[in-house]
Amino acid sequence: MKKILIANRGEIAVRIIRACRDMEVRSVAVYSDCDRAALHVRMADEAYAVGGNPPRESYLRIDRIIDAVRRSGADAVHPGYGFLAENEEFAAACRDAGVTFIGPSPEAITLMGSKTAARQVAIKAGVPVVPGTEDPLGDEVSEADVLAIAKRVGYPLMLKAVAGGGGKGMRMVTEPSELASALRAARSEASSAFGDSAVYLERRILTPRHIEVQLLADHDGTVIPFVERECSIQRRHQKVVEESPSMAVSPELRQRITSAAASVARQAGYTNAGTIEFLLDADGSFYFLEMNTRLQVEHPITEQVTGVDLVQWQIRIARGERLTLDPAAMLVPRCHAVECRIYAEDPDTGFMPSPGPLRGLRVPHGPGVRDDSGVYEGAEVPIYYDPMISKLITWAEDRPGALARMKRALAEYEVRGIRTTIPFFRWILEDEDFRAARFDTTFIDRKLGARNGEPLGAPDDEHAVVAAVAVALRQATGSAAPAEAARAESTSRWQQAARQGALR
Amino acid sequence: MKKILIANRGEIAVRIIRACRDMEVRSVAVYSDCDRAALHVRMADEAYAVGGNPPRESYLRIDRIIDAVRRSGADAVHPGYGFLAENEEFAAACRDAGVTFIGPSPEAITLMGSKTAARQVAIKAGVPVVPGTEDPLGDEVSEADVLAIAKRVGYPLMLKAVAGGGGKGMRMVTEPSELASALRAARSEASSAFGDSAVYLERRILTPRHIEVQLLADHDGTVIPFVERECSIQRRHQKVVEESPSMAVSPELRQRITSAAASVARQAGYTNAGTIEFLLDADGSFYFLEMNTRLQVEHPITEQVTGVDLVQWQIRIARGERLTLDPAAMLVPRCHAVECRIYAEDPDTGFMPSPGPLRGLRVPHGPGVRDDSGVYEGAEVPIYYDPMISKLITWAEDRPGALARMKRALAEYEVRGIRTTIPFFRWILEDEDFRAARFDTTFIDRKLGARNGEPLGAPDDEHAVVAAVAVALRQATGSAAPAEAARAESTSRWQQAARQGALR
Amino acid sequence: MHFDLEIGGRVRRVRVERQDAHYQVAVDDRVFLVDSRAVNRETLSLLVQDGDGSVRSVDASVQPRPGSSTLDVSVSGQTLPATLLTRFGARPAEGVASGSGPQQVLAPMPGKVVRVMVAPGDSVEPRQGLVVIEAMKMENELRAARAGRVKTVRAAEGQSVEAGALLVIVE
Amino acid sequence: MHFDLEIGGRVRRVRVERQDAHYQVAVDDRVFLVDSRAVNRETLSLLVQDGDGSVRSVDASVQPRPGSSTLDVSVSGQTLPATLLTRFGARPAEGVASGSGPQQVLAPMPGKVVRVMVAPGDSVEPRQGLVVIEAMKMENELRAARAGRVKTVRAAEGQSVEAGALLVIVE
Repeated sequence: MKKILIANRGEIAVRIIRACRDMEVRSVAVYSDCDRAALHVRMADEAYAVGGNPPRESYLRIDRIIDAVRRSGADAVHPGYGFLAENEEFAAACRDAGVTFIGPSPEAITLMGSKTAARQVAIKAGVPVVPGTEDPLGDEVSEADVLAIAKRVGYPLMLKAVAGGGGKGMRMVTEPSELASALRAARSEASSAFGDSAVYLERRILTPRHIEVQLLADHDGTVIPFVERECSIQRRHQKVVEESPSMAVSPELRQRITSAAASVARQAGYTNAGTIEFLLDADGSFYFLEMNTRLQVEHPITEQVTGVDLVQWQIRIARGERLTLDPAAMLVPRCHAVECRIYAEDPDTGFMPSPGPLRGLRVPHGPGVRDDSGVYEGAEVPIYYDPMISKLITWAEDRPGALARMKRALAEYEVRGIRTTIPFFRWILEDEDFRAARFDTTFIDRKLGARNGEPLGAPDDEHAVVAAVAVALRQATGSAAPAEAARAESTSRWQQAARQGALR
Repeated sequence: MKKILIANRGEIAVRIIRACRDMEVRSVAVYSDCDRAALHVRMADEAYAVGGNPPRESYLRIDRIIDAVRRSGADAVHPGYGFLAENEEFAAACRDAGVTFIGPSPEAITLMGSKTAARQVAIKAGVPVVPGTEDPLGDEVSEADVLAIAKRVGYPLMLKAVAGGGGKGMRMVTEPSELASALRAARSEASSAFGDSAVYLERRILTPRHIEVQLLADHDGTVIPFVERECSIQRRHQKVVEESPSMAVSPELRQRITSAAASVARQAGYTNAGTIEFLLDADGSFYFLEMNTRLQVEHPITEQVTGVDLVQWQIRIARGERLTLDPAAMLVPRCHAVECRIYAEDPDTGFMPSPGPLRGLRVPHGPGVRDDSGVYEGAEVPIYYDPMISKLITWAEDRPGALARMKRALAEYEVRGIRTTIPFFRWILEDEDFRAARFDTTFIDRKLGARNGEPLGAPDDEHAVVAAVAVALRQATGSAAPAEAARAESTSRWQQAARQGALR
Repeated sequence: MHFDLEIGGRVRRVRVERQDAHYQVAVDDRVFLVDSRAVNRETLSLLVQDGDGSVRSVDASVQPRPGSSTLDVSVSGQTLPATLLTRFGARPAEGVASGSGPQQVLAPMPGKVVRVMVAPGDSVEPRQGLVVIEAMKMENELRAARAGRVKTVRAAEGQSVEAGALLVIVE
Repeated sequence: MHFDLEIGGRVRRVRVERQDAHYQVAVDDRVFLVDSRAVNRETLSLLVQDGDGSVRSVDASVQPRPGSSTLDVSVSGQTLPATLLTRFGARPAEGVASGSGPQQVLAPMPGKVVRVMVAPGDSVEPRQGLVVIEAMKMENELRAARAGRVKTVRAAEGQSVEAGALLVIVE
């Protein structure tokens, strides 16, 4: 494997390019029009345009990406996550083009990509699943029929996209009257995100934790699961903070849940990297939720607690190497790691996206800090894609140490020109329940709800006095420097509109 | 311990401020005139001016630093390395002012700070020392007397500052005719660096490796040594690349050399963090060289291979905590780590210092990379202090992985406005002997000598063609942007002079 | 120079005077001696000496919100809004009135209208959904700020809209 | 536009022409199609398409050395010098002649003279030490580039010197 094309953009493309460099393999980027000067394009050895800004015109265009594979002479393709990562046609197209798809087989993607088929695999592997429907509910199934099925599953329930992931096409429904609009929204989002509007129903476990198990599987049948990840801190079903290990998982439970994960992977004939997601109920029982047949956004925390480079192992497995890791060591965390997903969103206006030019950027450094970013100072955050600009990971000997370090790293993080979710993470880190690891998947939405739109990070009086001093200095010195022009040019109209608009 | 004053500047001050933040302790910076806007001042919670630019007027002024301690209400002082870190008067002044000095006792500093007394301690601890003089040779000892003593020690020999460290005041002497000028230079450098011109002589071990052992010692008599560091890659006796573990140290040798280090520390009644340096001869025997009674520049590689935060432990020990680390685990490397010390020096003009404004800075990130830097984009690298601007640390499962990652990280590192030693490290990383870990302390000077001043990183033809394309684009587009003004303002006169001067 | 500043929930009287290389700043009855350096185009490094001689170090940037008299003041990474008041303590007029009058619902970002949930003449409750716009792969529901009646609907499903485009007017 | 460029040990003929949003660049007989974007004040992101259709991505910056016709060209982090030649292939005059004439030894940085090792009238060998300057805590020895005789010594031990200060002239 001499040259790898990365069929993705943003931080994950950069992450994979770094893995290529770290293995002295050449890297090839693809890009849409607005991504011409994106970081992944600048960092790759080669780069090819694949079309217009909407994903359907570029990053989802299998034909154009295969064309870039041919032009570059790449002998392998890494799909990252999102876009074509869980698309079996793409994996098959790579196979047909004679290049290695760095991921599972198209068959495994098809099998586990259908959330309903995946449930069957788990049941066969002897792993408990959340009660729900076993068959997909496509557009042909009427609202009335779904209502009838929902009655059997019982309320509250979850509506989920069969092809789903990342919280898209997912809705909670607490009573029958909400079902119709939730069904429409979920189908519409699922269709636009995955090109498949089918959904299924699952009983809602009331206050579960979201626990997931990363695993690697080689072509000789070795499956190695890793220390679990705790992903209960979600906003509208999207993970925003992850950590490893989970404070809710004892070594004994770790044994059981990682064994269950490995059984599901073996049952599926799975190869390469994948993640099994579980719901952990308050009583300690756990249920198979779904499998992600790809690299996960939050993979770095596992890398930090085990010392393993998962992306390099994906590549090594894809080129036929056998897993030589010590399975026992992969279940013993070396440290505690936390990740915050930094989004270009304004937490003070209901997390509205905040695209635009990144006028200034200073990134934290030093011991126990890793920043996996897809941007640079001067880059433009486009409106067409996921608004995550960076993943900030910290680790330390224990959880309080890792959290203190995250607080420090967030204080060092400076982003000018766009709004980010950094103040939101500062607020979470001060929360007593969070610090005590007392939470479930409803935690953030409940806590945010309780704020009633109050701005985050309200300052104490001392802070306000110092801020007043800063204003005095600005008035006296006429701003920091010749910044007027820069400011005028880069504060985009929409930000202005957002702050004056009806959302406030 | 609620507030710590850091009696230092640059990257190590920033490193210690980060440790304070990570422990939720307030930090206090001190600064000389030209350091007013330095990174350590910006990052600290409080900052106090301590005088003029030359160290003797600021960072070496015990009275002013103690005054800043009083004004800030700090209850502890961290000295970093260099400046007052191994000055027993300063440690005593802190004690007298009623604040904790984060380091060993003044008595231990005095004892181990005298290189000749330290040799006696090692001998008492049963640890072999390099044959040499046991008494300091101050200014009162004439050149003729030193010549006579040198004859007894035997040539080649090393002239070293009694108060020394960091390669300053150190000269190799291969024959009697060189002794006089080497003695003058060493005494002059020692006097200006340490305020003490006394030197001593040591037999020169011909092709030794420099191996050192980090240790922590608490106030209850527990001494814990860590996996060794390999520091043989030195230019003019200054470490430039360090790694851990050493490829020349077997687990059996590690046992012996770390036990020897712990014995020396116990014999000295040592507390807090310290490092014992050894010469490892080609035949596998090792000799005590000296002890550094402070935090070491290269401490981060030990942090990476053991997962321990040494600076936090310095603080914990100073506030009376007991060492709770597992000693056995500290001798088992979890990964392989490498550090490159990035200097503001131009390797193509004989490593002339290259101070000035840092017009542009892009720092590497991602898995397995840590950058401990003391600068930021827009900062000025002053002429008055050590020219190290950053320490770049990479780690991976094994040495080839760590080196590949270092190569990648150096490629990501972008510094505009001043020259740095980054091209020099690129060149070392390509060296076959270096990659095979076949080296001793003479390696770099021999390799550089063999180049005969040839510029580093001479490009292949393909590289030159692409560079020609870049020039074409610049000519066609009229530079990248409105950069003319910025360039004119920030290219300092001395750079111009350096490049046109007699040195080329 | 002196002015009134609304910040942190209170109006404060601020006075600033140059003193050699420093500035003396009074906030109500507290007086500080400040040393300020620009470290980049937008950021000042401030050393703020208090009455007791202690000196705080903070990085600060002050950004006016376009079309408004509000300043976003960022101190040590935390941002808070401040409003400069006129000499007579009055608040200057804002670009958009927030408490009464018709609500103009504008597109907060460029995107695609995926759903229009109201028609002219509908009466709406506070926080009732009006239009859903998709941008950055997320659907964002724009809601009514107050109760009222829909006067105009300019948005159409499937339409691409620019930032600031008028979507709905609620009276 | 075309010019001759000395780079990587050879003189190359370079021709550049705009083609819509791209540039066609010929270096001797190799032709590239280049897409260029400025990513900051000094850096261009270049996508360089080769004859075979493959497209390399490089970051490039080109900095003129002050007082000289040399350009420092940095491509993917590696810097190499280039010299623009005139239309007739001649090298423009350099600010300082390097091969002959008197050597003016200048202070390469601000610092303190700690040793002066020659006196007027001394004859010196190539690379013989002349003056030692201390800066950034290191002693830096300035040496003769060629053999010659010391004409003037302006440096005095203990003296502080500015960058560019004349220290010694060797004829």
